[in-house]
Amino acid sequence: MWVKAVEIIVSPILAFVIGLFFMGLARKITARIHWRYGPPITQPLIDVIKLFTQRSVSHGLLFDMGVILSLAGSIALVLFIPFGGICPLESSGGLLVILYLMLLIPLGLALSGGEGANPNISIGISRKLMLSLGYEVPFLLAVLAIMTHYHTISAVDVVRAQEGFRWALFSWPLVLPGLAYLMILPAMLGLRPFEVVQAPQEIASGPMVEYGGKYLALVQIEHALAVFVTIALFVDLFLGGASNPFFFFLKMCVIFLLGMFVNAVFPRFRIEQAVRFLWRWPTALAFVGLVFTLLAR
Amino acid sequence: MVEELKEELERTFKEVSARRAEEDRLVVTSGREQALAVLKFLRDKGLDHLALISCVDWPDDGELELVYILTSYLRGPEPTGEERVHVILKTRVPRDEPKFPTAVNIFRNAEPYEREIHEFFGVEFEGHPRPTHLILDRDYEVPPFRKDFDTRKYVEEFFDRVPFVEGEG
Amino acid sequence: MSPEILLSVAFVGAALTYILGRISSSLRDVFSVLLSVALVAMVALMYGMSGEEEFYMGFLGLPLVLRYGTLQWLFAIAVSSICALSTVFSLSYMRGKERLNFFYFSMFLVEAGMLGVVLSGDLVSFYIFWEVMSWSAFLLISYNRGPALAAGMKYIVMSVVGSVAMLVGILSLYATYGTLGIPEVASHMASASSGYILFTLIIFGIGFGIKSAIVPLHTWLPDAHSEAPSPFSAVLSGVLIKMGTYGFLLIMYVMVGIKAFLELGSGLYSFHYILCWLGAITAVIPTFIALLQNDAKRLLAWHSIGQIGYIILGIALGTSLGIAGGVFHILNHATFKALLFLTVGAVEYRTGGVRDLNSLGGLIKRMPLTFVGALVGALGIIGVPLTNGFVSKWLIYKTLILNRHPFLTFAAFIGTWGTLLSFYKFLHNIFLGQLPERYKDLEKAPFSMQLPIAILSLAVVFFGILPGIPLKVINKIGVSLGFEPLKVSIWGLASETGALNTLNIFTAVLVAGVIVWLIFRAGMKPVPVPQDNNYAAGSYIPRDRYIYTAEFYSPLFRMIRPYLRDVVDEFYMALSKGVRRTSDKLRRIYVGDVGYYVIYIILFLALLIALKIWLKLW
Amino acid sequence: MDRNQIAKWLKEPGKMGQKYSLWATYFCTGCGIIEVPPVITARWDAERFGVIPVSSPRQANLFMITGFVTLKTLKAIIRTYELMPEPKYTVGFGSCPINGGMYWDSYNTIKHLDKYIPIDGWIAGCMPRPEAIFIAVTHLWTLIDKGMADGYIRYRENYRYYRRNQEMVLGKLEWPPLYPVD
Repeated sequence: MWVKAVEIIVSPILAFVIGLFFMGLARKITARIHWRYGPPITQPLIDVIKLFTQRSVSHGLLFDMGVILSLAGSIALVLFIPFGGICPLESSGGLLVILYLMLLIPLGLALSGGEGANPNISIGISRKLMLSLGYEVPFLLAVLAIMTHYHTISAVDVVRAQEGFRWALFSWPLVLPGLAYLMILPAMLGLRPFEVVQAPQEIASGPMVEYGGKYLALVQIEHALAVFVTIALFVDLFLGGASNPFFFFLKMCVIFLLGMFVNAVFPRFRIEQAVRFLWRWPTALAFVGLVFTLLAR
Repeated sequence: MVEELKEELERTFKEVSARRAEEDRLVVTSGREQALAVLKFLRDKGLDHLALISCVDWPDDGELELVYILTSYLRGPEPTGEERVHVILKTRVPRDEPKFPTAVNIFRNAEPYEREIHEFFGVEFEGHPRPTHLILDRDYEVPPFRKDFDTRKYVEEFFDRVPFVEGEG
Repeated sequence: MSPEILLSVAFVGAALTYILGRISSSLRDVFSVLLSVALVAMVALMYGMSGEEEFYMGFLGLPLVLRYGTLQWLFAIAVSSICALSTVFSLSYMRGKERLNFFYFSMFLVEAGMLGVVLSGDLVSFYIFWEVMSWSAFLLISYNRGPALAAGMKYIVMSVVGSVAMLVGILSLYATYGTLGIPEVASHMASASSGYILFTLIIFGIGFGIKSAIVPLHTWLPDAHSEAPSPFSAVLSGVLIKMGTYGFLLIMYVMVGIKAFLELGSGLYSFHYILCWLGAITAVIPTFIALLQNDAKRLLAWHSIGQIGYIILGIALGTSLGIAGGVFHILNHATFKALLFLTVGAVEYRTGGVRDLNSLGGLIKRMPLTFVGALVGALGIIGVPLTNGFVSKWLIYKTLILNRHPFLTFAAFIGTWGTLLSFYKFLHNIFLGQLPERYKDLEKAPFSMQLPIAILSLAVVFFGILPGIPLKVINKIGVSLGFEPLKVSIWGLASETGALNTLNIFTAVLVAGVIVWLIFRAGMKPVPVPQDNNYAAGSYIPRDRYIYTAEFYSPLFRMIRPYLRDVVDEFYMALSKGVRRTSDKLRRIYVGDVGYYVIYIILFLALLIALKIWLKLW
Repeated sequence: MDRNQIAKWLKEPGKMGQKYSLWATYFCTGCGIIEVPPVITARWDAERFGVIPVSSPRQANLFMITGFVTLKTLKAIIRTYELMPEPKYTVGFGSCPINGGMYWDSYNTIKHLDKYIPIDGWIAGCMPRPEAIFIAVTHLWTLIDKGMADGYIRYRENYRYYRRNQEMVLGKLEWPPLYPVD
């Protein structure tokens, strides 16, 4: 029982640290690609500390509760994801709860943004929900392909079934959903080709326009956790999540760098182009993958 | 071709004097009453582009000079039509009560120029659809671009009387 | 507390409200509230009892029987509580309007009809109460004249087609088996041929399909719900369309029996698999059509069809988890859909009938409790953890995955995401955003409206956190329908294949929320700021400049609008136009001269004789 | 990260956080903005000092007023300054905000900007080069360290006088005062 309690406390903190490290790495790599020296790796941590010392503005109770709800949702989400050897709450429902809690996070931010009553926020939120509808279609097909292939809904069973280098990404029917998931990873992380939601030039950083000091800090933490969750889920489902956390972290770095290189050099899609792309190639791949897994049963 | 235009102008209008400044530039000075008639005449001759209306302040003659710069979009005036001609029409308006009929019904695009001149030189254009401010956001008792507007005095009156905050605190 | 007394109280009560209404309106209001609460109490007292009761012999020798058990009890409690809450709601909602006696009379008539349908033990009384329910619903749908008459006409035409189909089914059963009691028919059906079972299923399926608005038969619902007065549309979409699902349960599992139902047809073409696909399509297409709506009530109406898709998906699967999920979703949908319609009614009451999503906004500042109700309703219908919608949708998803139907799960999930998008638009355009100038001094909804909204929101959250209570009842229903029971704990399902334990999820989200709240309080105290102190690129937003968002998902509309034309509706409209034209031509043969009619008769007789001789038909 | 750096971090993380992550509002007030793009892109890269441009004043704590300030821009500057959250610092670029610069006798430009909003640091020059901007940033660090960058506190204390000066020049402002003016 004690091990479980320690795991429950440690894994969100670990997720937060890894998420911030990835964001710092992202800014450093983008800078280096742009021929710039770039900020120190710990810059996101400095930003969060600074944001906590700023006195921000609040537009009402829902404005605060929405941000708290979305961060609570992402912390709870981290508890359900198997990370290396430890998975704090894997006993209750596995992948279905993950898919459902992923529903909670954009809803929380959208509700709190709505109270901010700013035109940029409304445009940003409608783009965010449309983009998430866009990448949910291939994402669900990919996760369903995994579920039907391993005939389970618990992520730990999926990881256990991929022991000893029989990774899902390289076994035949699951290559296509794996590729589809890789193609929608930038959209889920909000990286450059799909950075339509917080487009600083067009809609003054979308839903984050009215967030000041600690609201922005909470949203940065939530973004860090979301980065961790999305990549950890991919590694768990398709790369057979390692037995100890260090190998797991290495696999996550590889995937994140992939997304980062695309992010540094790609211009930004319009929202229609983004959703049309998401509903064309990744969905086709995931759909064909699902059909094959059904036939191969 | 500038020559024919020059003779034709002097023939049709009596108080008009045209001078050929450079190879393709014609400077026309006309009296206040006929100015718009000359403008219309030049427009019908093919000079369909009113590039600019500007204003020059002659305090010692006690007059404001309105300068209309005309050219043509595609080609020179008929019948030859090969090279492009610039015509600069000048009229004089008295400084103390500067009134002048508007050119908007001849050239639609004259409207902003006239608003600007009204704002900076105080010339009243009768019949102007929207004589509001174009660039400035307040009124000055002496229009700013006039020579007798003493900027130094205005700055002292307006800006320097605002006290520094450190002194108060 | 036998059902006979219950039904008689309901019907007599309906008549009494009309008579009392004649005397004095306040007396009628008090009486109607008392009556509805009494009905709820009487139904509640019937918990656990089951049995049969004949109450009338003389109907051409067939006994009219009332049967009640846990399945009937669950539906009865849902019907009576929703009707009670909407009666309380309509006290202040209908104050200014005319013909109130008629409104309350038909409201109680619908409730009595529904109770009758649920409690009836044989098909004849079932049919009688079904007609009473349909017709009184028609009266209420076309209550406020104008476009409501057309909507009512469309509703009644389709429900009459459904009832006729049901009548044909009942007569065919009577012809083959001679008796119409449900248990007797069930025993006979066990030995019936699969063709005959398929025929009865389809015939009754049409009748119940129209009432519960499954995709091809759904076109009456959007007009009926948006034109009906709000308290009645809460009842209409909360419980009235559930009578269709009750009918499906009755037909599929009580009369035909599970084994026969699942074996009908083979493999991919089995009847229940097609019904599942129908449910999946009903769950997805209307949800995305709802995304395009600009009228709040039409958006909710399209979502009622979507949620019925989930229920059918749950029921038609034929597994114990599926039944539990489907029936639990019936109860949940009744609660949060009624809650949503009541909140729209409250907004409509305060803003003088404005339902257009493009011209409202910022009402959270003026009507906070109504916003809380709408928020809880929206979270419930999306199925966010900690609400009852989550538990029932969870059960449906688990059965779909464990029985290897990935594409059905995909359709269900996309339906959930569509619901999320359209309900955020619903909440954003009515409650969030800037408050327009004309609603600056809008007061709160009156107490008689806030009470039902508060009760329903509590129900949504309470059943979400403690789903064990309703799941115990549903377990009994599953057993009575012949499914094996589920291991249910107070916190959720403790079954072996990946248990859902709302305790874990609930504590995880709650503890994380408290920690985040503490971190939030640790930071500097934020400065509360009015709405117009907002970033607008260096200028100041004057009160009336930016007010509402129109066409909330316009890029998405441009992409999916051509695919979402309601082709079924156009087909029906073309059909009705064709019928009107042909009947126009037929009218010409009646020229009004008796001579012609005699000739017609003679010709017809000649035709009959010719058929007899040449073709020897009979 | 030498030892006293870590000690400073532990002693007052707030001040250190403010120093090493100055987020600048992306608001071009005058001719000086032509200097900012090279500062934030490849050639000079302000991001190594933690200075990044953010799109909304709510997220920013550094406000660079680049170049001359006309009457109309002053209204937007005051509005943006009041939207920024509390510990905020302003830096005046070039000679025009200091004392009007070459527009010293113009009827339309503001002469002494610090009569209207508090300024923590000035950079001399008629459009200072990127190196000057980085020197200013490091100076701002020392000011923050010593607690002398207290523009926002001065603005809060004598808000009455700032508001009066603004309304003397701009006439009646249509948004309510930021702090209660008795």
